[in-house]
Amino acid sequence: MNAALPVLILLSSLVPAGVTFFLAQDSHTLRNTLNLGGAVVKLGLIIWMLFAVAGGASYEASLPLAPGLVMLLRVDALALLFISLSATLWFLTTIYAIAYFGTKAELSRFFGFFSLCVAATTGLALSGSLISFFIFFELLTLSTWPLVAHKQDKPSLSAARVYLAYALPGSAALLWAIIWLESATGPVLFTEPPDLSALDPGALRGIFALFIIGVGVKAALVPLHGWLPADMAAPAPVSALLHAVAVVKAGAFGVVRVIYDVFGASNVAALGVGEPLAILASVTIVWGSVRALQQDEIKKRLAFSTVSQVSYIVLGAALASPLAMIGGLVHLIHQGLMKITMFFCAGIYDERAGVRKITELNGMGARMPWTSVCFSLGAMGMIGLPPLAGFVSKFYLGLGGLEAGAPWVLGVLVASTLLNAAYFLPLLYRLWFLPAAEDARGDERAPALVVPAVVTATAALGVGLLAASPISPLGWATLIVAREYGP
Amino acid sequence: MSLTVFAMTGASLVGLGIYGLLALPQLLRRIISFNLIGSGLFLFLGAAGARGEAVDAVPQALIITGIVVALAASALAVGLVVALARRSGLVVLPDEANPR
Amino acid sequence: MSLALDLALCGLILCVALGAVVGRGVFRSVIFFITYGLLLAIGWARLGAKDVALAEAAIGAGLTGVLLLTAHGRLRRMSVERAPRVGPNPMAATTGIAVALALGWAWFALPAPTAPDLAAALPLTGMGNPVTGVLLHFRAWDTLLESIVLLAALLGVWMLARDVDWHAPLGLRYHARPGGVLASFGRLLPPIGLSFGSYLVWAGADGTGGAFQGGTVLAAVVLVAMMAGVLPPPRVAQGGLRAALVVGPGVFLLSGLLAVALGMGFLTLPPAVAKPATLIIEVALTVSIAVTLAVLVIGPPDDKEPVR
Amino acid sequence: MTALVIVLALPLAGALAVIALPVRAAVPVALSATALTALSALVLAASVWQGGPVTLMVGGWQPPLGIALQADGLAAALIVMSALVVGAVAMAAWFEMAAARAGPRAAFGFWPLMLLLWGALNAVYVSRDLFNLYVGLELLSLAAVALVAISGTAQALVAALRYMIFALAGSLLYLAGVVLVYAGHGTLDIGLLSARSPAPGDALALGLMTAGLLAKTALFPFHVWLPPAHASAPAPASALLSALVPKASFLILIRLWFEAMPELASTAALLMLAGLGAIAVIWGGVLALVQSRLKLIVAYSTVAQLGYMFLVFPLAGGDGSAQPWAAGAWTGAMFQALSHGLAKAAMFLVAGICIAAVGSDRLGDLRGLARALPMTGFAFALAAITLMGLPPSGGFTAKYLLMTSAFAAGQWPWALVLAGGGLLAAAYLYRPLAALFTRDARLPVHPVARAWQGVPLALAALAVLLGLLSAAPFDLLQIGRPEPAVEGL
Repeated sequence: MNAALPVLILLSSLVPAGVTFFLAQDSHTLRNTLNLGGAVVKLGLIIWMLFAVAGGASYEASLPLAPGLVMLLRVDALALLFISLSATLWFLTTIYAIAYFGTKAELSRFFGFFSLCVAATTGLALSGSLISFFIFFELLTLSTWPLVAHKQDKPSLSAARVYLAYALPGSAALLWAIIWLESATGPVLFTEPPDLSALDPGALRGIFALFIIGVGVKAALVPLHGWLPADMAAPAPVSALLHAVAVVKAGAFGVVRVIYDVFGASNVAALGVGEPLAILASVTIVWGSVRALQQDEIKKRLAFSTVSQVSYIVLGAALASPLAMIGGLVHLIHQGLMKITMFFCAGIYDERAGVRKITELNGMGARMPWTSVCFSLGAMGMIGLPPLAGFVSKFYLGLGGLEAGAPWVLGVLVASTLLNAAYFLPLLYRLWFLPAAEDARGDERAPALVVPAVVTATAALGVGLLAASPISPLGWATLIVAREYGP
Repeated sequence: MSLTVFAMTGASLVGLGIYGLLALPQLLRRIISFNLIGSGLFLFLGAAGARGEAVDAVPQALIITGIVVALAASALAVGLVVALARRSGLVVLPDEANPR
Repeated sequence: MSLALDLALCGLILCVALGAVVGRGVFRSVIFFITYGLLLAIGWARLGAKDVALAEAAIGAGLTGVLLLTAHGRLRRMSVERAPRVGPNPMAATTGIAVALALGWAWFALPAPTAPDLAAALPLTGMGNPVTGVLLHFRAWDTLLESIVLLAALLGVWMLARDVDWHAPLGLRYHARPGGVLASFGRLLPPIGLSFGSYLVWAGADGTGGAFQGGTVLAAVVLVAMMAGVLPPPRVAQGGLRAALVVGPGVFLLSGLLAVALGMGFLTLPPAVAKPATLIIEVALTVSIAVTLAVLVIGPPDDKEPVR
Repeated sequence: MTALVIVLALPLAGALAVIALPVRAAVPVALSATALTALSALVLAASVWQGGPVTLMVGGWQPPLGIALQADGLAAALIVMSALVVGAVAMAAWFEMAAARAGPRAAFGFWPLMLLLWGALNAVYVSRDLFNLYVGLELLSLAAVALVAISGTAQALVAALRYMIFALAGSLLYLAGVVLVYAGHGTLDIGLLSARSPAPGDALALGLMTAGLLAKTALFPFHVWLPPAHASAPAPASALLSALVPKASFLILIRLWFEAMPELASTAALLMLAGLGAIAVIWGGVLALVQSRLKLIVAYSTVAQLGYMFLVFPLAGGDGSAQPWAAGAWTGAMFQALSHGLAKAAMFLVAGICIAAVGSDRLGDLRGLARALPMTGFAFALAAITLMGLPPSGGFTAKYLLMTSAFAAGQWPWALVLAGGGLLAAAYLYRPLAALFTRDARLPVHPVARAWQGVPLALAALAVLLGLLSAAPFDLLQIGRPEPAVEGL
């Protein structure tokens, strides 16, 4: 059983993916049942596992492919944190997507790849070795492509091409780093830090840089972020799940793994590569915000906001102090909840009111109150208003910066908060305080679209309010840091 | 000593054939050059096989096989040349192999 | 004396070969090549390799020559572009000379000759002629594949037919004048050729000859008969033709498989039945080789030469 | 042993039967011969897996008098891969080479030529005799040239002739080496040769044979014949030519450099072979990038993909053979041969379906085809993943093993070639992929049977599966591997 559970969790999205591909376009009921069923099963398995892990159980499954090439699934607290998030959001996004697409074309292909993406994210989270991390990382790259290109029109295809043009060289860098490292240390498992003494510091810095380039593409670190805004040509559910959660978080998650489980925080400090990465993350935070300010399409603004916010996680990991780490990890959850809420809402505005530009949001608060409240909660959370989720993250990051002896981080956080406010508050102002245009339309008679947004918005509020509770993401992140990286 | 003469003839035939193969554009002449290379090699092998006190029969068998194989290849090559000439009037290959 | 003779022969061979390569005109080149083949056959006889001499004369010079001559004739009747005249090619010359020198050097660097011990094993095959023994016993797999190579070449040649001609008789129509030289020759030759060819197969077991040489002679007979109009050229779809093409390799292969079925091993012929079994295989092979070579030379089904 | 005999004899017997029997019997006979041979190939692999290499002395004669055949792990793996490819090609050809579609001539010729090609491949895979390998190669080349010419266009004839010239030149160079070997040692058996007392002419012989085999394997700079030849043949024929034929001559190179004459493998020669391979990877990729026809893109990709296999020489050959990374490098190259075979055959069969659907393989005409033929589009994408070397495919396993060995051996430039080649492959395969997946179809699409569409999909899935389940093939390839002294890294 201990080997079967991680495999079952993986299969709960892999099997629906495989079957969905072969379903006829018009077998909606079967397809929806499969995908929702898979999501529910996955959630159930994860909850079971949460209790078991709390009770001290450990899970591991491996499939040797060739010498050195071992697929290893292993559950640790960090993996659980990530799969819990992705499983919950997969379930919600599936409901949302079913409503969003209705009876549009090529749905079997869409849901097939969608589930495949989730399977890849799950596998990536559960990976216990570098090489299986890479395999799922690549699977994620590949299964995302058809989703971005889903509409098959020129903008979608060019967005998909841009995505690959960033992602594939990134994976080449990642593979290069992995093989360079493993050629000296042997296969790297996350449980036992590899012995790095065989490599000289110069080589290690090179390997670290390649790792960061490899995962940094997905985490949209400046200057490797160009694909993310371009990919906004994708349908709303894709932007919601992939561009707020799965893909970018896979990158951020990779950064955490590389720093803590491959190199180890002390080696990162000794090599002096943590600080440059923190600076890069800070630049990304500020630059993403500045660019967000210049966008007049809602989704593009959200995309640049994502670029900025994901680097909070990278910043937390790079500072390598416990509190910063807690801030970064908790932001993995918090940002996911807040950003998916906002993407859900952006999709609803587009679908139900035809609103894509910021200027068209005028007066939408009255017409679409539920959506607009959720959107506003997400935005305020991003800005970091207490007691919302974003505040908790920023608070811990700030403390972590001080703890790590990098007070300049506070400056970055303040600047970012100001910029966040500058690019989100005008939206809220338009929503609630400006009159609607004459010909504005829009309604919310689509509960399957609105409910997921309400749920995530409530969750974003809840994780902030209940941050002190031990089962909150914050409590969890504290546990992870205490258990795995503590003394 | 006679064997050496035959072996050197064989080697020279190979060289001659290679020259023809590389230098002559006309396809039938290239096929002839192929046959010169082949028979030159066989002559060399035959001479080598006759060095021992008893003549080695294995090279002779190999050579007979080789001659038959060479004929098969020549027949197909000649067929291709004729078919190409009939279809496009060419008796040499066009310059670079890059069909549009 | 014999050295002088060999020197003269080899000199002649080289001159003729040179003529085939650098001589003016394709026709002359082909004629030089045929002469070359005949001289080479003499060379083989001088080396004591009578079977090879026969094969070279029949196949190397004879059939290849007919093949090239026919092709040249057809190319001349079509209005093809003439090949560009080329001057001497230093690069090609350097390569050729380098390879020739390397082979020449290798000759003098050869270690003392070693050869597999045929004498001990030959009696087990029932063959008196070691070459036949090697071809049909020790290296039977080579020989089987080789007979199939011929078939592959024939299929390739047939694939060169135009789709409209596919059901036409093989080859171009030859119109021999009734009562003309070719026609009488066509009637006269077959009986003689048939006997000679069959003799070669029979003699191959213990003396000079064998399935390939005999088959080639028979192929020549068939060719002449067809050119003379005595034998109508077959069509691809003709069952008899196709059966004749595969009977040789077929019998050979099946005998090999039969041995496996009897628990002996692939292509094994036990000494007790080696001689008769070999003879059956050889006869079948001869039929296939004769027919395959003949239709290989006359070419794919072709209704008439197009005028360009 | 019986399985080995059937694998060798049945394709040939099938070809003979197809020629002898009336036309209407051709397809059933060919398909049943294919099925039975494929089954025997699996049985053979199983017995190699269990009992080690299977050896057969033809006619009961031992070398140097007779010819020894041996199916080691590598041969068995190639035999199984070929059986899968030929099986798939036969299924596709059932639709594609039907007389109504391809004309009576091609419909007649394809089946025996396919079977002869297959018989020749199997014969080459297991032969331990240098001259027997020559005869096998000739059979292979003649059948291959005939398959190129089968489509009958002037373009195909030019391609076939150019192929013929390279193939014949290659054969003669190889033959020259064989002649020197026999003249020097009185034997042609690979096993006996490995124990020979060295002669001064050996290096020349090895050089000549290698040059000839390189021409047949289409390694840069001998690659010019390959793309037009493979692009002019009918798609099922192209699949055979591209996926299988170059592997035969490559295998002989492996036999020569790793088994018959390993002591002659000087560092300079090994580096040169790999260097040519590296150039092939890059140059083939660049040329594939500028083609506008699907079949030409796929054919140039073969030039590039074959290049990877040559990286095995400096990583596992010569002095490297005793190093711990040799097993990985050697197996990686063989994985490349296997996965490229499956994926490339799938791609050419996809091209065949495209041509059947819209009558052209120009990228512009393929636009939007994936909408009408989703399985075909998916098959191409899966095959592309293998060729790009992305996980979890056989191509990835190959690349991983080779890259790991390159680093372990301190020869990281080869890793650069592997990584760069993968990106190039992504670039040149993206263009057809994007064309297939656009929305605006340009041409009316003729319906294509789903069973036909399923064939390349199955092949491409096998190429991916080879990566997911690479442990078993990895172990199979170790059986009879030269110098299996040290295992893995």
